[in-house]
Amino acid sequence: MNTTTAVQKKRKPEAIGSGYLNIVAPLIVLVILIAALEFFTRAFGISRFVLPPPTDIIVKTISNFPEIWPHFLFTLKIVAIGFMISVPFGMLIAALFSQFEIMVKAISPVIIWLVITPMITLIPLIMLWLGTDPNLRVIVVIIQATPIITLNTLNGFTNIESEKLELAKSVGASKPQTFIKIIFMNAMPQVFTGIKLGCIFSTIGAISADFVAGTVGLGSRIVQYTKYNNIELSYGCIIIIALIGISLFSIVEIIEKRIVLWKN
Amino acid sequence: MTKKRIESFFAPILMFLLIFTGWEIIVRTLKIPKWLLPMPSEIFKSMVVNFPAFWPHILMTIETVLLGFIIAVPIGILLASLITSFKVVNAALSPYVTFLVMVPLISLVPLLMLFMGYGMNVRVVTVIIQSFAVVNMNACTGFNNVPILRQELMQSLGASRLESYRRVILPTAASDIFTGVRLAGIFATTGCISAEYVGGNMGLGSQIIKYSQFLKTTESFACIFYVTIVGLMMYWLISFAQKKIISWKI
Amino acid sequence: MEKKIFKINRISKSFGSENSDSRVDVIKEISMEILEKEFVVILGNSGCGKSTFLKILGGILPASSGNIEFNGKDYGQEIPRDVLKKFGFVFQNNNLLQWRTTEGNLRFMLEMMHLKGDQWTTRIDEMLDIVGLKAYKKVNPHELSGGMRQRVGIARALVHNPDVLILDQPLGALDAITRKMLSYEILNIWKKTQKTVVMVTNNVDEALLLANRIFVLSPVLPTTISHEIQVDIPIEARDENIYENQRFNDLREMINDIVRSTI
Amino acid sequence: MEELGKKTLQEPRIKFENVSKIFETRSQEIVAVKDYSMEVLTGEFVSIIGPSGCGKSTLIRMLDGIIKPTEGNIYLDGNQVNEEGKMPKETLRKMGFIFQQPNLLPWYTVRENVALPLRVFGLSGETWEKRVDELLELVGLSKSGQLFPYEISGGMLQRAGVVRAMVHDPEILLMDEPFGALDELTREQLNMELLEIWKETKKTIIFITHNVEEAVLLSSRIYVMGTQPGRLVSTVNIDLPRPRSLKMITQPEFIGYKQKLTKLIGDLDLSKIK
Repeated sequence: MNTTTAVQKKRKPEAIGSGYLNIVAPLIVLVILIAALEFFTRAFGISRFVLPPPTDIIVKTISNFPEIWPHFLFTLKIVAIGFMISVPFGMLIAALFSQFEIMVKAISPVIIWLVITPMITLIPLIMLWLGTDPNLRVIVVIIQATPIITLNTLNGFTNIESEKLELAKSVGASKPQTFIKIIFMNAMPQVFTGIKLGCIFSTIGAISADFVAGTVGLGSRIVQYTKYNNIELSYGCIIIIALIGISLFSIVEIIEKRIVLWKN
Repeated sequence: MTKKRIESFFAPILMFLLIFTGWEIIVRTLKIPKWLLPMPSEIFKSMVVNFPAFWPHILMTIETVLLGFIIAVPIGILLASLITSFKVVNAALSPYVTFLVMVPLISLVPLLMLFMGYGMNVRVVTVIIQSFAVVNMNACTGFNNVPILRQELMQSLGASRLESYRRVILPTAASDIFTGVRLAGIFATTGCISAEYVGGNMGLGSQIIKYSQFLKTTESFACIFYVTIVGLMMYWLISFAQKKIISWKI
Repeated sequence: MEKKIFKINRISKSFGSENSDSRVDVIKEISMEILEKEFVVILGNSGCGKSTFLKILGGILPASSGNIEFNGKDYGQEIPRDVLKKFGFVFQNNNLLQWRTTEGNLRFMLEMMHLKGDQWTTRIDEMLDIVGLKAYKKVNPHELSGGMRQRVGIARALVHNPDVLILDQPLGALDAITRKMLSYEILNIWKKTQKTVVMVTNNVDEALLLANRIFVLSPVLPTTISHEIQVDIPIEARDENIYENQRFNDLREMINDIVRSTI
Repeated sequence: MEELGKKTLQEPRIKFENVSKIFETRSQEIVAVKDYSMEVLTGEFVSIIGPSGCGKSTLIRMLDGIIKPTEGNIYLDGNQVNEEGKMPKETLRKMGFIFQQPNLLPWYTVRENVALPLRVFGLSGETWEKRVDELLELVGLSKSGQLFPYEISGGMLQRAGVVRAMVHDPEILLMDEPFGALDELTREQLNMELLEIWKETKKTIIFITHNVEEAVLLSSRIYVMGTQPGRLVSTVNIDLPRPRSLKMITQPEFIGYKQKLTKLIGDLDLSKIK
């Protein structure tokens, strides 16, 4: 036992789940990123057509905010209403089809087909059918977001451990009871995956609809500002769109954390 | 067993037939004008008859989607590998990984066109920025969720980082990565079509706009169906690759 | 002397459609009678079909042939829904609803059986008290340990005051130490509540500690009852010191030999 | 008495000296193991037993370089192994780790899984390949070598996990509740197989378990651990004759040991739960 000098070592306790790191580190990254962009654009004289300095973007966006405001409201309205219709709609379709095994088989490929089809291809046609009222863009959002919500929800409804269904059987639960109290609750994690993807699809749908036609909406603003070389404002609009998407996503995430307690 | 297999094969086919015949019957009985909503039979006919005219655009769209997608997937995976390899970087960047997916990056398209013109490059870039983020996000999830026991197995053998990555981390994350790749396939087609909307006169997206402006709804629909076929092709390609690569079960 | 609560008559079960290659015969003509307030244990290897048998008994699966009499009434091959109120089923891996708290999981039973009123609310507390989890009333399952979860599972099966408690390998997923402790707890619950209990297990010690009668199932499909053993260890002797009991050890050796010889 | 004499002469193969392990969470420090000391001789079969959360698994993970102790020293063959940085491969090669679950990698066949340590340690050549086949044969898996893990049963999977840890011919086997997830009968069978392997190969084994009966049946010595903090409570030498068999389970001597250990653990456990 005398081969080594037995040095008593004392180490720092090992950290698990380093809490502060997860909050502080991203903030530092953000600050560094903005500072670096600022420095980079100014020091190297990068053309403002490629990337204007962040401070210019912020200042110009704020000073032109009254002009952007109605467009912001409009896009927010389209995304929010479209999203809020898509979620229950998509879930309802899934709930109906999940009741019959044969329907699940028949409809699943159709839903995949709908998810794959970029629904924005229908925008010109929708305008043809329903006129150019910008509010109709809600329809674009709905048809873009609904299939992905249905797909995930249907997955959740059909993937359930047989034990859970056995529990329902062992207490003599009726079909509606089993669906509401077991199948639906059990599918919550997948339902939320679908809703989150629905967020993304909704914003994409709204912005692409703006691109195709019209003079309202943040998407159309980007096109306009870019045309008239107001690059800073284009970037400002992009940031606002990003904020809309992120807020929507964050709200869904907060609700998810409240409901899906058991995931982690 | 066999009965079930027959069911899951024929049920969707029947469903599609039902949808198209229903559509056909409605349009015929209500005598809806062609420019408003064409019959499926006319659309299919147009898909065949106008094929020579569509072909360069189909080809262009396929090229753009595939090229962008093929570049985006490795970028997403590589970026995720880097991010998740270092604890601090992982903590610092993980919220941005989600944010990047949440931002409709197609809003950058007009700006990209400003300094890249209306060529194919700009569309490829659009496809890349629209689809790499979702691969990145899912790959990060996969890399971060490697079961501890598997990591410990490699540690107990004193495996190097690269060896652990190759033998354990990458295969474990494979199914999550494929979830991302599948979504990226969808995002790539959507991204490509929106880029074609905004500028230029090549690709199926531009054709859809053109035909609908001239009230040639049948041709418009034919193009949409071709876009769908491109999307389905992507989907099959990805599913095929997944089956080839993930040959094991969990 | 005592009342027969169950009379099971030549129950068989097969899976897969008739005349197809994938058809599997799991159970072949099992018959048994279970007395009121008796503790019956069914012992068998993994994959021998003992859970399937229990699920038929608990009204979850219908039998392919044979008939079940419960409380003197013949229900044929499947126990109807309204009779299931008289049963409490404990699943192999607790099978709690992860979106409900401990209390919510117990309340689930009452909701399903339309049992309302204050007496049932107090009964939830009583049951949680019996399994020693009153302090964990508002806690979600993922925050409980494996042993605690299984106790909630047992409390849930008892909350609607059933006549029969059916336990499907209730301790199989637990570690050895927790398992031992919970087996004593099941014994105590049985003494306290005076229910008829049918339990499936693959652990000989557990079976001997708890059972009045043990049925050993044959390991090859379709399974049948290979042995029936009366456990004549008095209830007073069933405690931590049971391992010193000569009768216990004799029976244990005997059953071990039976079980091993069948592998 | 002879045992005792031997012990003083022989240098311990493995030595834990006042080892502690502390984890730090956001709100508090958790002492997983406190002041643990133990010595294991060459060729011994030693068990560590205790309730869940007593840090038994942490102990062997520290020995195998998976985690580092916060305090104290661990020696293998007289050399300190808990130095900073990664444990050298030569040291790791002396040990084989058997996990609670089979922990096979689903993308490799059974044979590839068993041969994994060879690949990582860079051992190649015909002798090693032959060894893989021999080991598969030993546990009756030679026909299943080309199958994927999902195609074989739980007991078979765990057998593969056991021989994987032995494929690079380690002298020490570290077993973390290896059969805990299996049903009673398979477990009994595997325990007897393990005794057979131990007898033939003369490995040093540290065996972590919850199961008193299993521990008594297999070990020469049992370390009993308590929780909060994880610490050594008692050491029990098992002087039952070898070779051991399942018949012994019902003999009074065996039951005596079992009772003693059950009491030791039961007291600890009850204080924790109530």
